[in-house]
Amino acid sequence: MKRSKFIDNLFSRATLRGITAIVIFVLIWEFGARSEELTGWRMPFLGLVPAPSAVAASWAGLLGDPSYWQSWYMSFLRVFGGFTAAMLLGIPLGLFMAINKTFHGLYFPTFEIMRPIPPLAWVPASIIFWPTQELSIAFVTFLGAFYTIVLNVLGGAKSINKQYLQAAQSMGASQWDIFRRIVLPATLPSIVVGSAVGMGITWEVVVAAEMISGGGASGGAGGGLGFFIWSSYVGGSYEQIVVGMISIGIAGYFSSELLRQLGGFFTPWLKTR
Amino acid sequence: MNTSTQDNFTANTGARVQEASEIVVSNVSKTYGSGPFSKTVIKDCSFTIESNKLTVMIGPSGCGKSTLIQLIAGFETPDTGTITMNGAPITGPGKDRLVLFQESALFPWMTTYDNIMYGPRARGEGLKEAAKQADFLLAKVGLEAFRDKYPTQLSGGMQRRAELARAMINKPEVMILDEPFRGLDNMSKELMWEYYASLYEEDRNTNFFVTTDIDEAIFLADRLLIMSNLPTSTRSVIEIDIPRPRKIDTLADNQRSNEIKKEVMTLLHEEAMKSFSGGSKAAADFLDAYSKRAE
Amino acid sequence: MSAVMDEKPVQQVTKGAIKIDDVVKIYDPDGAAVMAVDHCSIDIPAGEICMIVGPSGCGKTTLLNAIAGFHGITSGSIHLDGELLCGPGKPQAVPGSDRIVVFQNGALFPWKTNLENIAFGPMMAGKMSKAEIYDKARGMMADAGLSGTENNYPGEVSSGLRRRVEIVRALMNDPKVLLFDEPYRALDSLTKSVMHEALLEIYYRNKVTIFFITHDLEEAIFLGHRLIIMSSRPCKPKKIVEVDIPHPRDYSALTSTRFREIMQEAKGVVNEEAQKAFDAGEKEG
Amino acid sequence: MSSTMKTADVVTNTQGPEVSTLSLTMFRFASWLKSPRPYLMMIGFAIVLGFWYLAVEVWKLPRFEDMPGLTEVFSEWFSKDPYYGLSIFTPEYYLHIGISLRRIAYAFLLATCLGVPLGLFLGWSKNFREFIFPLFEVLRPIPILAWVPLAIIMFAGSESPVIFLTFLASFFATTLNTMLGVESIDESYSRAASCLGASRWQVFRHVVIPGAMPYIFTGLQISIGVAWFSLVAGEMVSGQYGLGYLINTAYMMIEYPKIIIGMITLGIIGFATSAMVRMLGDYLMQWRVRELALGD
Repeated sequence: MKRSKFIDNLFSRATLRGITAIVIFVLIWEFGARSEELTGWRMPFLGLVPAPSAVAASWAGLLGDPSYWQSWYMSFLRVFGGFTAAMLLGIPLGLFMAINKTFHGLYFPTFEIMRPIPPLAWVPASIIFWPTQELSIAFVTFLGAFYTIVLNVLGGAKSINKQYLQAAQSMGASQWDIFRRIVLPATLPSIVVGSAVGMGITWEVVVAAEMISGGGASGGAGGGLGFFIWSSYVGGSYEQIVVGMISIGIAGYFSSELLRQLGGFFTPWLKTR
Repeated sequence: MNTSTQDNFTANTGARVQEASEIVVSNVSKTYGSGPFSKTVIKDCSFTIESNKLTVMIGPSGCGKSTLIQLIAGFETPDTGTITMNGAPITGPGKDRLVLFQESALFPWMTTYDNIMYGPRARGEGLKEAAKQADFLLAKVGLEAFRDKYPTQLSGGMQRRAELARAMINKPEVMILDEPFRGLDNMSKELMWEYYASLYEEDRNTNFFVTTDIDEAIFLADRLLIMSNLPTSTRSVIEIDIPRPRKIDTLADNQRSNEIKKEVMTLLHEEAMKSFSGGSKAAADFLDAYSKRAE
Repeated sequence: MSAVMDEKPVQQVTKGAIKIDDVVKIYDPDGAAVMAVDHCSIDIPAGEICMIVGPSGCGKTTLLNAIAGFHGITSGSIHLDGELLCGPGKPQAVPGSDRIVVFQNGALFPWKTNLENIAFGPMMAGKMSKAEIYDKARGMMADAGLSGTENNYPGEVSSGLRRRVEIVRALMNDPKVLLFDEPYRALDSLTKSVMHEALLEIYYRNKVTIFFITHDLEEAIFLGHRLIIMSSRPCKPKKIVEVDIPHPRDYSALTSTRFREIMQEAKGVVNEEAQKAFDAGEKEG
Repeated sequence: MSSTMKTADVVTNTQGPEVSTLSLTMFRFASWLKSPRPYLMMIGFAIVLGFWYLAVEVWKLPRFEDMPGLTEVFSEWFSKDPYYGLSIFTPEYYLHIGISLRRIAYAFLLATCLGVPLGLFLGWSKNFREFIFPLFEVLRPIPILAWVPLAIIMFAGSESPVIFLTFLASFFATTLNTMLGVESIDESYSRAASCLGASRWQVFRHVVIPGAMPYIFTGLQISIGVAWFSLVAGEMVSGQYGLGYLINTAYMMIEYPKIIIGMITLGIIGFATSAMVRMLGDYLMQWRVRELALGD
């Protein structure tokens, strides 16, 4: 009890310090961005970037713009689609590799050889293969999360304490029951971790794919946040680039937070430590 | 499993009388690995786990006791030799031989109650009876208040008691315990000894208990198997004729228990020394010189 | 191997007397204060093996950490050979190689070989050349039956050997006091008894003051000249038991009549405190 | 690093009964050959490649007909006179590889040189961490690729934005893992060192650095992976030459086999670079290698 209070105290001091650092950072950025108009000397790098105040103003203007929100919606849709597909395929595949040695021996090496190819290198091949651009973006997104999820599930399932399996066996459990009541819940924490990491990668891939492919078939507002940034760049409105970046940051953060909450819900026993 | 046990079980919820169940280990050897890395863990090991007795096996740590448990439980098969239960060879794990593991193997994702109910649910047999029995056992091990808690919320001693309950609900013919009280502090340990002894004294099933603690061994055992260092075989068997029920207080003053302790300690100390020096020449010399000094 | 037959080891040692005087340690002074150590006074003569016995989490380690200088004390004072370690005007002792801790889980650096581990203290002090240090280290390793493991990493040798390496590492610095923080806690009782004999053997040849924390009464009686049984939190000496079993001891001492008598004498107090700690919700950690 | 060098000296002097690394490796290899694993692996490859061949070139399945086929890709890749002008015999192929590698090298080395010390200090000094880490956490959720336009604006030319992006990705991974590494070090190690008379700086050198080493190398493994990830994206969006650029232009010019050649090359080189990082880690952390070898 008392100790957690102690940590609370610490935490508040830490928070204060963190906020101080961020405020200083924003001030330097503001000064750097305006250095040319203020002093005539242009700060390297930062001097070329839009100032935070300008970004905030631009953002305020965008809040009422439906196409900005449409970009959010499209990106979320793609992330959700690719991620769900990766979960649906990756979890069973990882589990199956963990319990079936032959299958593992057959396909794990192939899997390992494909893995170092960065997901974005798949973009052109994917565009050729899939009938619509939307599907090809979804495919690349799926790939990004897929490897991580499979590896985490496989690792989790393989590192299950042997005693759990033996205890279940000696109580007369069937293979199916061991899978359902032991292997699955024991792997859940790794699934949660894998999906959190996978979610991060998914956002990376979606943004890049949106930029590279020019925003999908619908283009414009249907292009998602990645395309929003890219088109802002092409259109020369640099403030909007930063707005886009921050928006993606927020979106990514909320997706991970959502996953964390979900993970906590599915693994209640981990909270009791 | 046979239905007569089931009937026995439902007839009286507490003590039950078991039919004879004896495990015979004869000339068993087991080697792990191959080539330059092979390691013979058990060599030519024979002993009997007698029916309706508490047999305790003691030996230095890392001496292959756990391997013997794996073999008896049927998780692994011996390279040579045979292990039979009531005359029939052991071919795989089964709920007639239930293992309680060293570190608690309670499933962390299940509450105490679900853990206890795991066996019956996994086999899908007599769930109603089992539920009643689970409540009875919960009360018996004093964990009613912790019915819906996860294992991490229980103290070490409570976890061991929950595990005892989880094993007992399966009515095993033979209960195998692999250093179940290791890692508990002295006080909880002694409480667990008394508790476990009283459970055993109630029904006198066949129990096989593995430990590295001499006091624990003497307190619990009907028969004591003393194992040698690697490769492991049976070094000596001692019948412990201290009357039951046993209590910590009475045993502390028991002359007989102290005599046994002296005897066991002499045997084991030698084996522990061997295990400690771990084959290192320098360490063996050191111990040699040391034991000479002590004389 | 020259084994020293010494009936009265304690008298020979001239340095390493610890005087703990009225020490109080309160954690978190501005929040709800927790008293870990309550007006605790212990006098340890030079060369004594002093066993501090008490339930886990009772504050024994706090006392050890105060002597070692890992954290400060709230009031009172600790002297080593008449020299103030911490006390009025000096809230925290400075860690130094005259007081070396042997840790609960062992703290040999896994990234250094056994030899490098043992040479660590003198290397840090930088008073001797590397060659001299390594020579001395090899010699001490040979004395402790560790030759042949010089170039092994700690992770490669058995836990028994590891613990001996750690003690030799401490002795390399010619410390006045060795502070043991339940070092054998994780071992099984058989290995423990062998480790105890090995520790005594090393002690008979390098006599230092030993401040040894444990909750295992058997260990305490077997090793110690004196047991100080502590009360559960806040920690304070509750009963002092002299162990008059003559040194050198070996495992047969464990079954001697005197041993059992002392055991009976101490057990009631220890269990009572353990029960108190248990009731207070101190979980075994 | 001198302590690790010393370690290496001592290791070579090791005598005694324990098994040498070479014979251990030989034994592992021999038992691997005896197991079904290499053969299953071959069959696995054959199935995947066979499917590729059959689907595209024999059965001409729908959606596969546009894809470059197995024989088409490999005959192009190993052709002395490639139809699309790119094979292992053309200097252009190595130019792309070389430029990508150079970018990776710059970015990775820079990220390591900055990230490891920063991570060490973040882990070591609580005050420093409390100020800097939140800033880190605020910037981290922004995907590296979202930095592309900003990087192009901030850095002149086409080369430095790509290197900046690659650096940024590596930098976050390295710094974060190094910091976690320092935090993971058991307090008793630094206490033991200070007991033995080590000064604060000596503790840092002899305990903090080697203690964090396993995490640092985990970080570097991740770092090299994300470096390739963002390099490819960067090269596809901007920049001249490089494997990402190769893939993208091959797509634009409808030279499809080159796409696959680029992808496979990326896979091989990506794998090789992370293997190098792993080997370096094993070399610097002999103690871990030998501990683990004992585990089997």
